Order: sequence, then C-alpha cells, then structure tokens
Amino acid sequence: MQNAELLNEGLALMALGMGFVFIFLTVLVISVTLMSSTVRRFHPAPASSAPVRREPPASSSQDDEVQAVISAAVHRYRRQKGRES
Amino acid sequence: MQNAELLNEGLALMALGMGFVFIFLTVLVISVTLMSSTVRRFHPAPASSAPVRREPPASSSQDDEVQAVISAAVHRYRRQKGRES
Amino acid sequence: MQNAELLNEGLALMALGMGFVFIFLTVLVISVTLMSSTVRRFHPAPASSAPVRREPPASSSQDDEVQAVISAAVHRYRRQKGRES
Amino acid sequence: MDKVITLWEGSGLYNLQLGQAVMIVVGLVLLYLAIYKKFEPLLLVPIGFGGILANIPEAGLAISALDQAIEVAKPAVLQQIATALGVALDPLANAESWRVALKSVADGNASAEALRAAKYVAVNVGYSDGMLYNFYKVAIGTGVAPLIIFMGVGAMTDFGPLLANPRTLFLGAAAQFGIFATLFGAVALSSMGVMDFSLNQAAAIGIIGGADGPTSIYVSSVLAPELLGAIAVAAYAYMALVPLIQPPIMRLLTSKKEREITMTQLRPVSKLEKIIFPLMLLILVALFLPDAAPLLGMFCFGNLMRECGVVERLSDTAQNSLINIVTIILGLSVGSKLMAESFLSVETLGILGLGIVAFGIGTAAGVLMAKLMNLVSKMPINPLIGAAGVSAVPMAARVANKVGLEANPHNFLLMHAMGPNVAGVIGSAVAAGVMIKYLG
Amino acid sequence: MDKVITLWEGSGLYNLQLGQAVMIVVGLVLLYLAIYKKFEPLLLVPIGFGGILANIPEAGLAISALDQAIEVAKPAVLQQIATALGVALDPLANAESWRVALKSVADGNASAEALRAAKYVAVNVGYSDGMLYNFYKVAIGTGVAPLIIFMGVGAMTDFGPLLANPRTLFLGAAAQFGIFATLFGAVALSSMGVMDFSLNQAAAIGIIGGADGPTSIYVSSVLAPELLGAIAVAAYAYMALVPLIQPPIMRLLTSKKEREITMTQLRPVSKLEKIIFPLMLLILVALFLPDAAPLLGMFCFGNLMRECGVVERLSDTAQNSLINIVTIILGLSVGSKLMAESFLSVETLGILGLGIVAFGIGTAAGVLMAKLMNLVSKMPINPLIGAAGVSAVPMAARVANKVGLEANPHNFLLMHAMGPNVAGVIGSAVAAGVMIKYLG
Amino acid sequence: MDKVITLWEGSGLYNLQLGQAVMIVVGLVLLYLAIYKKFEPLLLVPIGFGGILANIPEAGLAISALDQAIEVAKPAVLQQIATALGVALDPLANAESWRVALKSVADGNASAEALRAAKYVAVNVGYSDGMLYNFYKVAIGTGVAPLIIFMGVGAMTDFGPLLANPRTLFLGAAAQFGIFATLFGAVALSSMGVMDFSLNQAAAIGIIGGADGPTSIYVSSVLAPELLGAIAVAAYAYMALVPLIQPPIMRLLTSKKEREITMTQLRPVSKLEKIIFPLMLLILVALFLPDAAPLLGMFCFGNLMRECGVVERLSDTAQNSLINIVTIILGLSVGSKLMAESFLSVETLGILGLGIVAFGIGTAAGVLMAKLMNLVSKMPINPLIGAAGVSAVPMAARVANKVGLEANPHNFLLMHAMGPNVAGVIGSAVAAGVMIKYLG
Ligand code: NA
Ligand code: NA
Ligand code: NA
Repeated sequence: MQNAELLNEGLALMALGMGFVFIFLTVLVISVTLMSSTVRRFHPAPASSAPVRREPPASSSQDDEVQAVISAAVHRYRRQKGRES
Repeated sequence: MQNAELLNEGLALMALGMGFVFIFLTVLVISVTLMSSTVRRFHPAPASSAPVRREPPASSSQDDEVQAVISAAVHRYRRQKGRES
Repeated sequence: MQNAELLNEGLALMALGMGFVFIFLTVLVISVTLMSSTVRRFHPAPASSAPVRREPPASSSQDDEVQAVISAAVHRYRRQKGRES
Repeated sequence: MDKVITLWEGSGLYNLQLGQAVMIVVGLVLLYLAIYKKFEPLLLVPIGFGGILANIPEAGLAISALDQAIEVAKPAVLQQIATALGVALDPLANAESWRVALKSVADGNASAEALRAAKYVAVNVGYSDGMLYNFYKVAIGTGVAPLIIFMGVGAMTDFGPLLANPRTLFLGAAAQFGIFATLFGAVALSSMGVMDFSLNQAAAIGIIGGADGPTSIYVSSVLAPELLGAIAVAAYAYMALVPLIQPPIMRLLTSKKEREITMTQLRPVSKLEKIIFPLMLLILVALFLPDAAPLLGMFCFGNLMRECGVVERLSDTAQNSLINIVTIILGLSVGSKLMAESFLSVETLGILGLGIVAFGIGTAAGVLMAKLMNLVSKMPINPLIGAAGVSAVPMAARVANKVGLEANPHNFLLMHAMGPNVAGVIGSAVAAGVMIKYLG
Repeated sequence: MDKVITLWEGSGLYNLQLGQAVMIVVGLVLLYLAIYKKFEPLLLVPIGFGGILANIPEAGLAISALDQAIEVAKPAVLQQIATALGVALDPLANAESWRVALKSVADGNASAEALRAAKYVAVNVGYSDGMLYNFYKVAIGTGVAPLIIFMGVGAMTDFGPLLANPRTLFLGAAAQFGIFATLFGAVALSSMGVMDFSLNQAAAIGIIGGADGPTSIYVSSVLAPELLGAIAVAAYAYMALVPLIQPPIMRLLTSKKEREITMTQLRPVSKLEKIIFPLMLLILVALFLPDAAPLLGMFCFGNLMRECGVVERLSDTAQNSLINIVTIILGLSVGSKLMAESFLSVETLGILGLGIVAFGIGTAAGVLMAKLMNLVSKMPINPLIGAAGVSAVPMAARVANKVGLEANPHNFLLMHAMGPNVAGVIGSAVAAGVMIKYLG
Repeated sequence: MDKVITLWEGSGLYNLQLGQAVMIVVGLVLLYLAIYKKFEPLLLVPIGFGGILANIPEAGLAISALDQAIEVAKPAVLQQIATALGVALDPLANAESWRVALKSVADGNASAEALRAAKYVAVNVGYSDGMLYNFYKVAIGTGVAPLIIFMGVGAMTDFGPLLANPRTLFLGAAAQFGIFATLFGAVALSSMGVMDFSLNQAAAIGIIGGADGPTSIYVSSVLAPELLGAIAVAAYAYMALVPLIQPPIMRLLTSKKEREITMTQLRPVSKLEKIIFPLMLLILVALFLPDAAPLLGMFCFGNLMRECGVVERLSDTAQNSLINIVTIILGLSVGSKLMAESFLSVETLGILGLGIVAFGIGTAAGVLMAKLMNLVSKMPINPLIGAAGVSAVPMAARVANKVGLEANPHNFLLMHAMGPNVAGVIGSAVAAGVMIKYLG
C-alpha cells in the first residue's frame, strides 16, 4: 500500500469507527432510557432493589463479619442441599 | 420407503422396543432382588444406613477444629468478596 | 536389534541416566544452597513465615442452623485437609 | 462514503430475513419461559440465548467457514470455491443463484477431498468456523456433552428408593410406551402424508417421551441431527410442563380410592447394595444391549463415584463444576440448531405436537401399569407413582406426591415415586439403545 | 561417550541463543511485575511463565511438529520434508541453509496438501506439536478462550450504575478515541517509515487503548496474530499502570472546582431492567454490528445468567472455575507468542510506546467529553469519571474516586464512575466489531 | 423375527469373547481394590470402570470409527474400505479373514491418505469414534492430561522441607536407580528371550519405579503407548502398596540404631525462597534438559501459582476443579487401554513383575544413599527417609514416619521425609527427560 493511501485509510477508519461507536452508544442511551421509563411505569420499582445482591443481613460491629460469613455459608449450604433433593 | 413398509417398520420397532425394555427391566428386577437378598444375608444392614449422607458428626464441636473452620471460611469469604469488588 | 547390542544400549542408558540424574540434582542442591543463603542474607527470615497460610481471625456463635453449617464446613474442611496431606 | 455503505450493507437490519426475526422472537420467548415461568432454566436460558445468537444476520455464529463464505463472499471467491468443489457456475446467472448452487453441492454429494479444498479456500480468504458451530461440533457432534451430563446426573441420583422396592422398575418400563407410541404416531403421520418423517426421525421424536434431556439430545444427534433443535426444546419445555400435563391424566385414570392408597415405608438400603447396583446394571447392559453402553455406562460411572465413598472429590466435581461447564456449552450448542431455515417448518410443529402426546401416553401407561400390578400382587401400589415413570426427575415424582396429597393429606408418596422416577431414566436409555441398534 | 555428547549438544546451554536468553529474562521481569508489583497477576503470571517456557531452547513447546522437525531434525528427515513440500534443496548447501529454505516455504506459500504431507513426515519420525502450540491453537486460534473469559466478565459485571445514569455511556464512547487515534498514529509512523505496520496491525495495536484484555486478544488473534504477544502484554501491563498513567492527565485537564463537583445519588435499578438490558444490547448488536456479536454476545450471555436469578449454578461456574481454567490456558497460550524471533523487534517497542499513548488519549477524551456534557446539560457530571471510560474495570473507576477524594474528601465517585467504566467495555467491543468488519 | 435375531446377534452375550470377560473381571477387581482396599481410588476407580467399558463387546467405545467398521461392518462396507485402503480382498475367503487383512493394513503401513479415505467410508456408513477413544486421543494422545495433573500436583506441593534441607535431593536422586535398574532388567529379560521388550518399552516400564502416576503415563504415551494400560495400572497399584512393599526392605537394610536417629528440626523457609525455587528449577531444566521441560515446566508453574500468593483463584482451581475434571477424563482414557487383545499377554505379567522390582530397588537405593551420606557428613540423617525418595507422595513419607516411630516412639520423621519425597518427583521427571531425549 502506498504511504498516502495507508494514511487515508487510517484516517477514514478513525472517522468511521469513532462515528459508529458514538452512533451505536447514542442509540443505546435512547433505548435504555425508553426501556427504563417503560419498566418503571408498569413495574414501579419496589423501594430499593438496586445493588443489594450478596450483601447478607449483617451490620457494622466486631462480629458482623462472622455473621456475614455464616449467612453466606448457610446460603451456600442450602443451595447445595436444594440441588440434591 | 413405501408408506406401508414404513408403517410396518414402525410397528415392528414399537413391538420390539417395548418388548426389549420390559425384558431388560425384568431381568434387572430379578437381578436386583437376588443381589439385595444375597447382600442382606451376608452383610445384615446396620440399623439405618439409608440416605444419611453428608450429615457429618456435628454436635460437640466448639473446639479448635471449628475455630479453624470458621476462620478459614471468613478468609475464603473475604477473598471472594475482594474478587468481585 | 541384536541381543548383545540391546543389552549394551540398556547398560549405557542406565549409566548415563543415573549419572545425569545425580549431576542435575547436585547442581540443584548447590543452586538451592546458594539461593537460600543469598535470600537469608538480604531478607532475614521474619521470625516464622513457614506454613502459616489460611489462618485468619475468628469468633463465636450458636443456634441449630449455624451448627449445621459449621459441621458441614468442618466436614468439607476435613475432606480438603485429607486431600492435601 | 463507500465505507459507510459497506457498514450499512453489512448491518443486521439490512440483511435481516423474516425467519431470523421470528427465531429471535422465539429465543426471547424461550428466555421468558425459562426466567419467569422457571421452565428448566438451566438448559433453556443457554438454549434460548444460543438461538438468538444463531440467528444474528451476517454473523454466521452457527455455521462453518465454508457455509459462511458461500453465503456472503464476493463472486470471485465463489468462483474459487466452485473450482475447489468441482462445480461449474453458470456465467450468466447472478451471485445469489451461484450461492444456492454451491450450497446444495456442499451440503450434498461433494467428496471429502473437495470439501476440504473448498474449506481451505474459505479459511484463506478470512472466514472461520462460527463459535456456536465449533461448540456444536465438539460438544454434540462427538456425543461427549450429553454423556458427561448423564455422568453428572448419575452422580446426583440416589437409587435407594428403587433398590428398596425394585418392582417399581416395571413402572419405569411401562412409561416408555410413550416413546414407542409416539414413534409409531410419527410414522403414521408420514404414511398419511401429513408430515414427512423418516423412521430415524420418528425414533428421535419418540424419545422426547422419555422426558430425559441428555438422552433426547444424544439420540437425536445420532439419528436425526437436523431435528435436534426442535427435539431438545420440546423435551425440556415439556419436562417443565409436567405439573400441567400429568395431573389431569392421572386423575382421569384413577379412582379417589386408588389415589388414597398408602404404601409401606421403604426399608433402609445398605451402602454395599448401592455400590453393586451401578456395576450390575453396567454388566447387564454389556451383555444385552451394548448400544446403550455409552449412555448407561456414563450414568453408572457417575453413580458409582457417588456411592463408593472414596472419590468424593471427583463426585463433587461431576455434580458441580463439570456438569455446569458442560451445560453452558451444551445449551449454546443446542441453540445453534435453532437457525431459521431448519427450525421454521411444519415438522417443528409436528414435533411439538407429537412430544406432548408422548408425555401423555407415557403418563397413562405408567399409571395403568401400576393398576395392573395391583391386580396381580398383594403389596399395594398407589397408581399415581406410575406417572413418575416418565422420568423428568424429580418433577414427576413431586407431581405424584402432590396429587396424592390432594386425595389423602397424610400420604407422602415422594420417596415411593422416586423409584419409578429413576427407573424411567434407565428405561429411556434402554429404549434409546434399542433404537440406535436398529437405526444408528 | 557418543551419548554424553548428544546430551550436551541437546542441552539448552549449548543451544541457547541470545534472543532466547533475553526473552527468559523478559519472562522473569513480567513475573516480578505480576508478583511484587501486582500488575494484573491473574494474567501476567501465566503469560510470563508461558513466555519462559516458549523460549526454552530445543524444547519446542510453542511450535508445531513440522516447525520442530525443520529446526532440529537430521538432514535425511529434512530431505523427506523437502520432498513433501515440493522444495528442491541445494545439495551443496549445509543443513542450516536447508532449514531456512524449508521454514520459509512452510510459513509461506505451501499448499494445504503439501503442508499436510510434510506434517505427516514430521509426526512419523517422532515430532509432535508443542504443548503451548496446542493450547494456542485451541484456546486462541478458535477464539474460544477470550470469548469465554468475556462471558465470565459479563457474569461479574453489574450494569446498575450505568442503567441508573445512561448518559455515562457517552463517556465510554468518547474514551474509545484512544483506540482510533492510536490506530492513526501507528499508520502515520508507518507512512513516515519509522515503523512498518499494516492497517490490520495498526488496528490491533489501537485496541490496546480499549484497556480490555480479552477484547485485545480477540481482535489481535483475528487481525494480527503475529503481534498478539506484544499486544497482550502491553494491554495488561498498562491496565495495571492506570493508577500512574491517568491522574496527571486528569489533573491537567480539570480545574479543582470541576474535580469537586458532587453528583446526585444514583436511583435504584429494578431487577427487570437489569434482565432486559443485556437482551436489548444483544438485539442492537444484531441489528447494527453483527461483527461484534461474538464478543458482545458472550458478554451479554454472562450478564443475563448473572441477573436472571434462575441459573445461579451456571453463573457461579462462569465466574469461578470456568473463567479460572480458561485464564490459565489463555495465559500460557499468550505466553507462547513471546518467542524471541517474533517478540524481539523494533515493532514491539513501537507497540509499547503506542499503547501508552492510547491510554493517555482515551483518558483525555473521556474527561473532555464529560466537560462538554456539562456545557450542554444541567445535571452536573464530575469530569473525573470520564477517565473511567477507558474501562480497565474496576481500576479506572477507583482512580477516578481517589482523585476525586483528593479534591473533596466527602465526594465518593466510585459508583458514578462504574457507569462509564462498564460503558467503556461495551464501547471497546463495538470498536472491535467495526475494525473486524473492515479488516477481518 | 429377523429383528429379534439381529438383537440377539448384536448382544454382548452372543459376541462376548473370553478375553473380554476376563478383562471385565479385571476391571471389577481394580474397582474392588480401589473401593475396599483404598488403592489410589481417585485414579483406579475411573481406570477400572473405563477398563470395563472398553471391553463391552460390540460397543467399540475404545476404538476408532475405522476399527469399529472393520470389526463389525457388513461385507459390502468391508469392500469399500478395502478399496480406500488399496487392499485386494480374496473373493473366496470369508468376511472374518477380510477383517483380519484389513485390520493389519490399517494398523500397519497404510499411507495417511489411504487411512483418511477409509475413515471417511466408515463415518459415512454411520460408524463413529468411540467415546473412550476420543478421550484418549485428546487427553493422552496430545499429552495434555498428565501435564495438567502435574501442574495441579505442583500446586499442592510444599517445597519447604526440601528447601530447609536441600541435601535430601540426593536421596531423591538415588531412589531413581529403581527406574534404571528395571530398564536394564527388562532389556536383560528380552536378550534372554523371556520377554520381548524393545528399548523404548523397557524405558517406559522402568519409569514405574518413579512411583509417579502422571510421569509414568506421560512417558509411556510417548515411548510405548501400546503398554500404557498395564504401566499405569502397575504404577498406581504399587503406589498404593508402598506400605506393604517398603517396610521389610527398610528394616532389612538398617540397624535399630540407625532407625532411631533423630534429626534436627527444620528451619523455617521464607516465602521468597519458595517463590524463587520453582523458577530456579525451571531455568536449570531449560539449560540442561529441555526434554523434561513439559513435565517439570508445568510442575513448576503449578508450584509458582501456589507460592506467589497473588493468583489464589488460579491455584485453587488447579488444585481442585481442574485437576478433578482431568483426573476423570484421564482415568477413563487409561481404562481404554485395558482392551483384552493388548492387555492380556505375557508382557503384562512381565510389567507387573518388573514394576514391583523397581519399587524395591528404588527403596533400597534411597536407604543406602542415606547411609552413605551419614558416612561423609556430620549432620545425621535417619536412613529411613531415604525410602521416601521413590516419591509416591505422601504415602512413602508416611511409611518412613511409621517405621521410624516403631523404633523410637518420639521420633517424628514425617516432615524430614517430605524433602526426599518431593525430590523424588523431580528426580523421576529428570529421568523421564533423559529417556525421552534418547528414545523419543
Ligand atoms: Na425416561
Ligand atoms: Na474499553
Ligand atoms: Na519419583
């Protein structure tokens, strides 16, 4: 490939690629916004269900770490048991 | 394949298959019965050894071993948590 | 292969193999000794850092569920230990 | 500007065919059923997702490098492929008709040598086998994935209830009538010209009535890979529907009195019996039906690892990380067979229809067998547990228990139903062996 | 005595080439960085170790049976190979020049048939494909390993922060400018004659700026496998250096006032939104950029398994044993590309230089985009979180948080930065798809 | 009725050959030893079970599609295969003699091209590679399974005791005399005409004396795959018999006084030494014996993952799910080599006999070496720990400890014996490398 041509190709790919990334993510932003508003209209969010996964009961104190561990173990133990029955 | 022939083949396979399944499972019933009675004659079943698997000693722990286990669990739990954050 | 030749080959391989194993492990002994003394000179061993892995803090607690979990963990822990020793 | 056009002409929207759109919706429906209706989610989530992936236009995830090249390569490449395949392309026709011609040769009667050369052309110009195609080839094409899952199922199965009451094996045998009746049904539909199933295909469809996912997948990968997608979907979907399909049939065929029958408590089974059982089953298979050896061999192997008590490490792995890994790959592989062109046909409807008939007949046969056994034997059997003979472990056993509790709130049938339930697994695998023996 | 000589002449010390010695030191340096500097140890420990293995003289762990035979076989075998390849060896030249001639044909324009025959010769006289060569072929050659790792990453990713504030996707888009600017930089260096990169190679180098290990490996395995080793090492090393590379740029481009901006707390996101998101993303990919389907498809699949809540078994496996197994194999496979002859070149220096530029430009673009958004929008965005758009999950988000805390000790940006952070993963995969579309 | 006859003629009972029946019993005996005598159950359960599977008549689980077709296909198919192989079948002979003729050509001197064509015929008429055959090809044929197991063993090995007392490496070296003496023994038996072992086979048999499962399997897969089944069974069985084989030899060669020797407590070893050790070993291997690089490389890699402390995820996986998965597959693959025709021969008896001799000589050499070292060194060594040099980790170390306690109930040798124990692993791998260097 000629130097100039290579440079042109690179420039074109840069413009196109960057453009496409922006267009795609813009479409994604719009879709997500629409989706979220639809979902929230029909399924009003239950108080707080955000990132509360795997944060077992517990609270802040010296033995809360242990509490957390035990509840995780209970969970794991039950899952294991459930799996076999 | 001709229609009639296909039908015949299907019928034959049905008869043969169903027959074989019954014969095989009958043989299995007989074998199991013989095996069980032989085993029970020579190794009289120890009171209750049925589905009591994975119900470990438990009970009177409260000692070093449990201590060690809990600490290992705490450690494992922390590592796991660290991995996901 | 002629019998005598086979025998000779076997003998040669025995001598060579055994010799090489000894030479290699001797080199390894020397390297390890040098390495250890270098390490111990520059990083004097911190009191006891040998096989104390996986012994983190601990604490106490009770009730049935926890008991069950702990015993399951003991069981799992022992199995694991058995596997490694 | 050229580049923008290329981008647009290579986009999914530009190339989307109706069939693909429909199949993407089908995939979403499967995911809905799996996630919100809890239809065997462990399999249907990967299958549904794989189905969507397989139908992404232009991505070619579920096809080989050669098929990919034939579908989308430039005319110059098509000509190279034609040379490799020894096909003469009509110089006056357009590229689309060339693609059709090449595809029919590649799928049809090309020699191994020609196919290899054509594939070499495709790979050289930059095409590669799709990810799902590779998964399918390795996981299902060799048969290894269903077998390893069957090993894991064996490692999860407790034969205690069956050993305590071996007569329940007859119930597991009877329920296989669903398989063979459906086979005959499929053949009959073909002779009447309603559908067009070969004997092999009919057998693969019948096995849906075995209510056993890995067995269905294994058999159809051997006898009718072209129907595998529809068969696997039907098998798992109907297994999830067992609580809806079975109860009406069970109630219809039994009187309230029969449903109230209480069964004597099961005797404890010794560890030694549990260890001997898988070996005995293996020996019987070896002696009488070697064609069932892969399926039942792996099943017995898993069970032996579970019961022998000295390889808990391996048994745990077989029941957990190994079966999970294989399930993910297997599900995606099955999904790769949900491509529009092969799935969207009247045959799929036939399979779905025949599948539900198979479940119904199997249930009925199990119940009736139990009633028959009550006639000839003194030890009473609650006919409801006959329905558990279709396998669908442990769903069918739970259904028997539930329907039993409706009739008599103090009658717990669950453990009794586990006997025919696992017997059904053995029965289906034996039926699979017979079919592979004749048609494989 | 002959045997002792053979042993000596077959030893590593006798055959050690300078390049191999250098590469072994490079491998040790990578291990040092991984173990003592905590540079992405999960990948760099296997990569570094694999790099040492690949450079063990005479062991041939990273090359095929045929290459191995060409490198070390006796002249008689070389002649057989020459016959198989259809090469005429100069009878007057020595064995070394024969090896060079055969190697150039084998790597170059030999036909598939000839290569197969030559390989057959090599295998027949006892050579076999090296272990790392096999790992590479299976794990990276088919593309499966980076895809499965991406599935695991998807299963570990929480899109909650992104869904709560979807505008942060723009930050993830902007940061991809690092990729394309670097691509252009590589092309410019080549036109100036400083380096010699093709367009494909430039694209593969650019993707380092995506700060995403599996994406980098996947793209370079497709576009420029010969650079894979250097690219993977650069990608992981710079991801580890994010806490050093980013802060100066972030401080340079923002005023203290901007860095002090507090952001409103994120709303809770419902489970349903989290389930729909990966499916929606998949559909958009299917419609607009099928070439990103393997990467983003597996990513979405992992995330769906995580969020749907009905396949915890599979999600756990994807996040743990499966991803760990694949990481070990992938790392060793990447290490196999650290062979002296391909790694020790001025191009590698170019890649390392361009890679750090890519990170810098991506960081700057993210920050500037955030400032731009503050001009046109009312809801304030702390520009520091723009830097998280390069991905390098979760390191870049932590860096944004840390630099933010320096300016305002009560301003916790971590959750806000997670949005652009995961958006950057999507952005890089989209950029990868565009490049594969044009150059693949 | 025809169908019933087919079923009967295809049954195992009809086709059972005496050898297969014997091998099924052998498999059951191995399972008995594994389950009730706890003979290395992790390997012997899968090996024993695989051995049974491999000998199921007509199932062909352990053979290729082509062998399967040659064994059971109809005459018409045999003729097609003959054409593909370029064999002229005697039209007057019966099918059985055709099978013999075809088999000898297929196993012997057919060209790659002809074999491929013949395989294509077999696959086209519906035969497929057996499950165990596939497992063998992938797991052992490529060498990957023993190497991954060795990696896991490395990740489970603590080199602390060895580093605290490096002189124990000499004990591990001395114990390898068992390997080479046995090699010479096998060669001697062949020259005397008692057995018929080639030099390669003798070497593979000798390695049993290394008391190291994966090393034995790896070496025999390279040097003598036809003996792999017997060698693996002997290696694992004798490792389990170490508590019976070693004590008499240890008592015979030591005085009570020697057995009572107490050793000074081991110094603590720093983390840094433990990290450097696997790398140093790797470098030495690279410099002096590249042929041991696959085995010791993977071993060192596993150990480095264990000790470096930054990749616990990977180390855990290598020690658990990965090694378990590979163990299942490896065990079944080894079992596939227990087919009657190759296992039931006088050579197997020779291997079993030579194997136990190897263990005995290795034990003796280790003990004598320790006594020799006591002559030249001041720091006393209890000669019992020399016996641990055969590896068989950790069984041999426990045996040394137990015999030591008998002589002096306050003398705990376990940790001291772990040094020579792991040194024996290294020693065997070095011996394996030397053999592969000369004979591979
Ligand atoms: Na069934
Ligand atoms: Na990125
Ligand atoms: Na050893």
